[in-house]
Amino acid sequence: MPIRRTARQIAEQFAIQFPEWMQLEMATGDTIQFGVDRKALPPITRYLRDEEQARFIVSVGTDRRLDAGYFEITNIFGLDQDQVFLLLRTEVDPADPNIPSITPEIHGANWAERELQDMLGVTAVGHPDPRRLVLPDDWPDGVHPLRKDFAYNQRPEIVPGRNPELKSPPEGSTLFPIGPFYPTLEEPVFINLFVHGEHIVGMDYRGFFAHRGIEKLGDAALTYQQVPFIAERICGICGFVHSSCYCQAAEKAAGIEIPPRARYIRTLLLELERIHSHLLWIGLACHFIGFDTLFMQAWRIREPVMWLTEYITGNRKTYGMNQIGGVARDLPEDAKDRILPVIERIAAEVAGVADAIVGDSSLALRLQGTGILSAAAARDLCVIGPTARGSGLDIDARRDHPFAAYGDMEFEVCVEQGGDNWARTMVRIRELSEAIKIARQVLDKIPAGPVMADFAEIPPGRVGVSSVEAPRGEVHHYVRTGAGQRPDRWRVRAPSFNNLQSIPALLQGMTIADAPISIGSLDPCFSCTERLGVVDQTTGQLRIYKQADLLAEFRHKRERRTR
Amino acid sequence: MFRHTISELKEALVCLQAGQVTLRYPFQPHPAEGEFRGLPAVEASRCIGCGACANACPARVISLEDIEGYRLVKFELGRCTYCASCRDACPQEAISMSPMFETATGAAADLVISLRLKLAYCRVCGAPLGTRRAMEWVQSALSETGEYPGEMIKGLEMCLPCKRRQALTTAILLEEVAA
Amino acid sequence: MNRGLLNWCFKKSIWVYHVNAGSCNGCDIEILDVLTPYYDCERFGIRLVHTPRHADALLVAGPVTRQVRERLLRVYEAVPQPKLVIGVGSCATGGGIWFDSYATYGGLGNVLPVNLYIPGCPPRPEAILYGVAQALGLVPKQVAAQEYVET
Amino acid sequence: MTLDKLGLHIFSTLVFPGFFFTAMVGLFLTWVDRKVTAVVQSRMGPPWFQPYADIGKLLGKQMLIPRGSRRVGFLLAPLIALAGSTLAAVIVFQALFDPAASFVGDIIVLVYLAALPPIALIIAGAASRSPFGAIGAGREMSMVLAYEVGFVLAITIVLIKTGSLRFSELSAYQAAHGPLLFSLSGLIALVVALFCAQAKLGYLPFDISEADTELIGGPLAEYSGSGLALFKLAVAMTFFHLPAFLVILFMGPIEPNLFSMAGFLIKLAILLFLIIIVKSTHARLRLDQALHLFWGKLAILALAGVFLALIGW
Repeated sequence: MPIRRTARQIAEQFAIQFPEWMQLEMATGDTIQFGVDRKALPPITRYLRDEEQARFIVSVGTDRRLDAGYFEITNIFGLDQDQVFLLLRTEVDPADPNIPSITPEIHGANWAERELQDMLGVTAVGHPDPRRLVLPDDWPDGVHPLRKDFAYNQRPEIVPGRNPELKSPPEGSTLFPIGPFYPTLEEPVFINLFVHGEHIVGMDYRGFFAHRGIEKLGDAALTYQQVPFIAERICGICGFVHSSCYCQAAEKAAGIEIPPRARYIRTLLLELERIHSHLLWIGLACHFIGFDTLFMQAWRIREPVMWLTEYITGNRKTYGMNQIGGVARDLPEDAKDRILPVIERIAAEVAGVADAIVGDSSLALRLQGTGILSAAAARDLCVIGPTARGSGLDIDARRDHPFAAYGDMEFEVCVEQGGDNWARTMVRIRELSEAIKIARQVLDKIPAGPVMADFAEIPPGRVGVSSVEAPRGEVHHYVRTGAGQRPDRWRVRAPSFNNLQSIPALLQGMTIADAPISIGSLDPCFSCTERLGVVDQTTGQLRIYKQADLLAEFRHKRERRTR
Repeated sequence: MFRHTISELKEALVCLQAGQVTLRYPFQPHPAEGEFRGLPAVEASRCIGCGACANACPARVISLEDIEGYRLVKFELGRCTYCASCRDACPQEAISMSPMFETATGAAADLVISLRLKLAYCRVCGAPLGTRRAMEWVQSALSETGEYPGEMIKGLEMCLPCKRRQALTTAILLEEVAA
Repeated sequence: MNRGLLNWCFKKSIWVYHVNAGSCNGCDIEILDVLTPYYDCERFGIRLVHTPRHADALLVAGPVTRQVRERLLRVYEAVPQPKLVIGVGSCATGGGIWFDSYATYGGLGNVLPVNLYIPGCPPRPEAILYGVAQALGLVPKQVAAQEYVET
Repeated sequence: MTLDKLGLHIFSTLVFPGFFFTAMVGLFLTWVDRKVTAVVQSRMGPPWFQPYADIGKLLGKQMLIPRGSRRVGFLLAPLIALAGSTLAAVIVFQALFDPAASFVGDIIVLVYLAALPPIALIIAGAASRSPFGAIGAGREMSMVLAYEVGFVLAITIVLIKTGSLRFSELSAYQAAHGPLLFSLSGLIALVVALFCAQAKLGYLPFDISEADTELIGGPLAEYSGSGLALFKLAVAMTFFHLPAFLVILFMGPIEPNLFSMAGFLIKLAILLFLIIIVKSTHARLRLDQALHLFWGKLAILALAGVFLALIGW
């Protein structure tokens, strides 16, 4: 185990390594930001990949032409051993909107750079596959929604007759389309499999059917405290993860310290969410291979968790709890008495189901040796979460970048070496009991006190990044605060964004029958991936004039409520 | 083969242990527990049309419009996200989250709540100032404090241009008197 | 066939095809939840089918994104007559939190003729069951537009 | 042939014990299947009339013919499936209710007729010209080749044991020597035949050609309305007459009296229960795994059974 370095030490080391290319701009807590010349991106990326084993997280593109006169591209890396996020900030001249592509160095950057091209109009030169990724097929060229001069509710004219630019199948193979509506995919996505008989020889992907353009909504309405609600709706399964992650990033940017009780409540809800999400996945995985009985049983076991969260938060899925500064409501007084029996029962039933799954030969036949992702491929594609842990990568944001109350928790990071569907299933089954363990610890240790921090205005121009380990892997949010009541840029990287890019590797050499379960084994979440959570801040005019005393009254009342 | 049978039996056991769990809903009610956030309910008689809820709502469900002597406060609850931001924002506690969730309907218009609140007008020029209820609420709140003179509270019933004009006129008058 | 008998059959057997038109997943998993033991919509003869050709009703969740619209229309065409369209969730009902975004069409009603809306974010499984039961005439409609004029 | 005899034939084909009877009972058994599955899955399940309502509704719905499909094949396939099932049902149940109607080699004829619905599926898949249909048809073809071998071997064992392929003689043999099931080779034949029956019905773990979650129904993916209804009816009828056939083959003599009929029903219930439980506790096999099973283990087992039968076990 190498020695953990502090942000400052790393910063100094880099400054020596690349004196002429990197200017240190920020080194606080777990975040280091360098200003980097765009020419230097590929060599630095290579260095980070080879010497630092850095994990590429995401690229963020911001249109800062109005306040600074350039496009800003920030590439975020995770130095997991040092528990540090490394931000490489590059300025791009609007007259020449190009950056050198880093995808040839790290394949996991593929989509992030294509997204830059679509949404901001900054071209990644040297990208191996620069086709359209995010925007609809009928979207006109040259219109980039993330530019500040594009209004959020503008609906550009339909360009008729444009079909997705799909690869043509290799000689002698036939097309087998999956989607856009396919029974095992809860969400629309289009995957063209190229098959010889039953054998898959290649594939092509067109996703982003669920792109809802969350980004521009902030233009008109969303304020700092409204964003958690839209963040929650990035994904209906792991919504709380997104709202927590946004709030943490914003809190980091603004320097807000939230009360310990709020951190524990977040941890509790995150783990409850993991329990229901993993049970949901186990059920769906069984459904994919036709085993409906186990699907029904897994969901039966899961249902009490939904009732529980409904009781605690007022909604089954969209809890509406997170706010910058803490959580909006405290737990009900009898929360502990309600939660413990439910999770104990689930623990017992999960043990039964796990036994059944491990001993079931028909499941083993379908899961073992299918959908294999090697550790090297997993690292290159920057996959995360159970997908990475099933391939032997020992990463988990809860341990590597501690957040909420995870620093106080004891738990095991479940790693399996197989890399196949079976390994990913085992990881999730083991994580279920870990989640139950964590939930118990939270209930034992939760401190009393307030759940909301007091804070003044959020200062503009600050950057905060945060990771949260979602059931599917690490969720990463980037927040750049803006003047007024809105973030200047909010970027969401969902785990499926990386994990989906491993589908070609997973399906190589498999048969059609293995495709649904292999894709499903990633627990893909397309709505997460396709959200593009970005809130742009502009000088939105208020629709209704406010009276100062009304506002004072309202603040007073709100404080009363949150206490 | 033998192990297979054992695991099969175990599975069957897991399944049968639970027994039949199906709820009899909708023939027997199954209400949500705790502070479930169902369809927002508006107590129209308390609403003063201030628009705090409209500012707070992330889904921008609530709109305000002044037409024909009334302020129209419209809740298009079809796209409501049930986040309770409006409830928390309302200074009058006019909005509450009802436990109602059985809201299926054939027409989205069934989910619209519209309130027409009378407007207050400028005493002088007749320009609309906001709702009458809001005016009365502010006035009574101010007079309760006892710190403000009556004419100042009465002065709220004037629009800004008229107030300025009045102030100017007064100033000019004073100047003239002084001269 | 006898018309009354046929109508009875239509009411007792509804096969639904579930379409995600850009929803966040919340409604989708609640729709699946309705199949599972606690709610078990098979009681009402409702089954989830995997191709629109077998379907009697489309269960659409999501605000209908720009990319999905054309495909949604194609699915609608593929459903044999007579067919029902049910919008599930606040997004399908009114476009949800992204009703005016550049990437959506702001609700199912703007794209297809809709027979029933089931609002909720996401609707509880009970709400979905209630909606379906309401369509079958088992339970009454409970909401109506409210108008209030200050006097 | 006199007119009333013709009428009788028509009646026995269309009403009893042919189409109408088998379809009605078959649909009822489909409900039993769904109900038992529901119980295993801890839920309530559908009301008893559900399968009837499903079929009635499908018959009342529009039947879409997809663009680009081969119309004749597309329209004929469901009829072939239904005709095969109906005729097979007539032979099985005449053997049951009217042993005198048995003719030489009726079991062989039955085996051929029972192969019609899968062939209809292959036609349907090929004619609908969707990738799902095409791959489903290909899978069905491989499956037919695989499970028919086992099925024919199982029947060969019966032939060796009883020296006849005629229901009436079979019944007489079992009345004299006890049910075939009680001999080792007979038991092996039943086990092999049960596996094949599961595959013939297209039930889990062998619903490979339809595979809802992979091929979204395979050959049936493009069918709607009455076409789909006919396929569903054919499967429902098969679900009745195929287990009944196995009962007659292996589980003791059939005599036209109440006691024997009650015994028949109990035996049938046991077989159905087995089929349903296997169906609801298994994951779907992949095609290559299923082929391995049928060409490998099961074929060896069946050949061993033939050998045992030859040496008189």
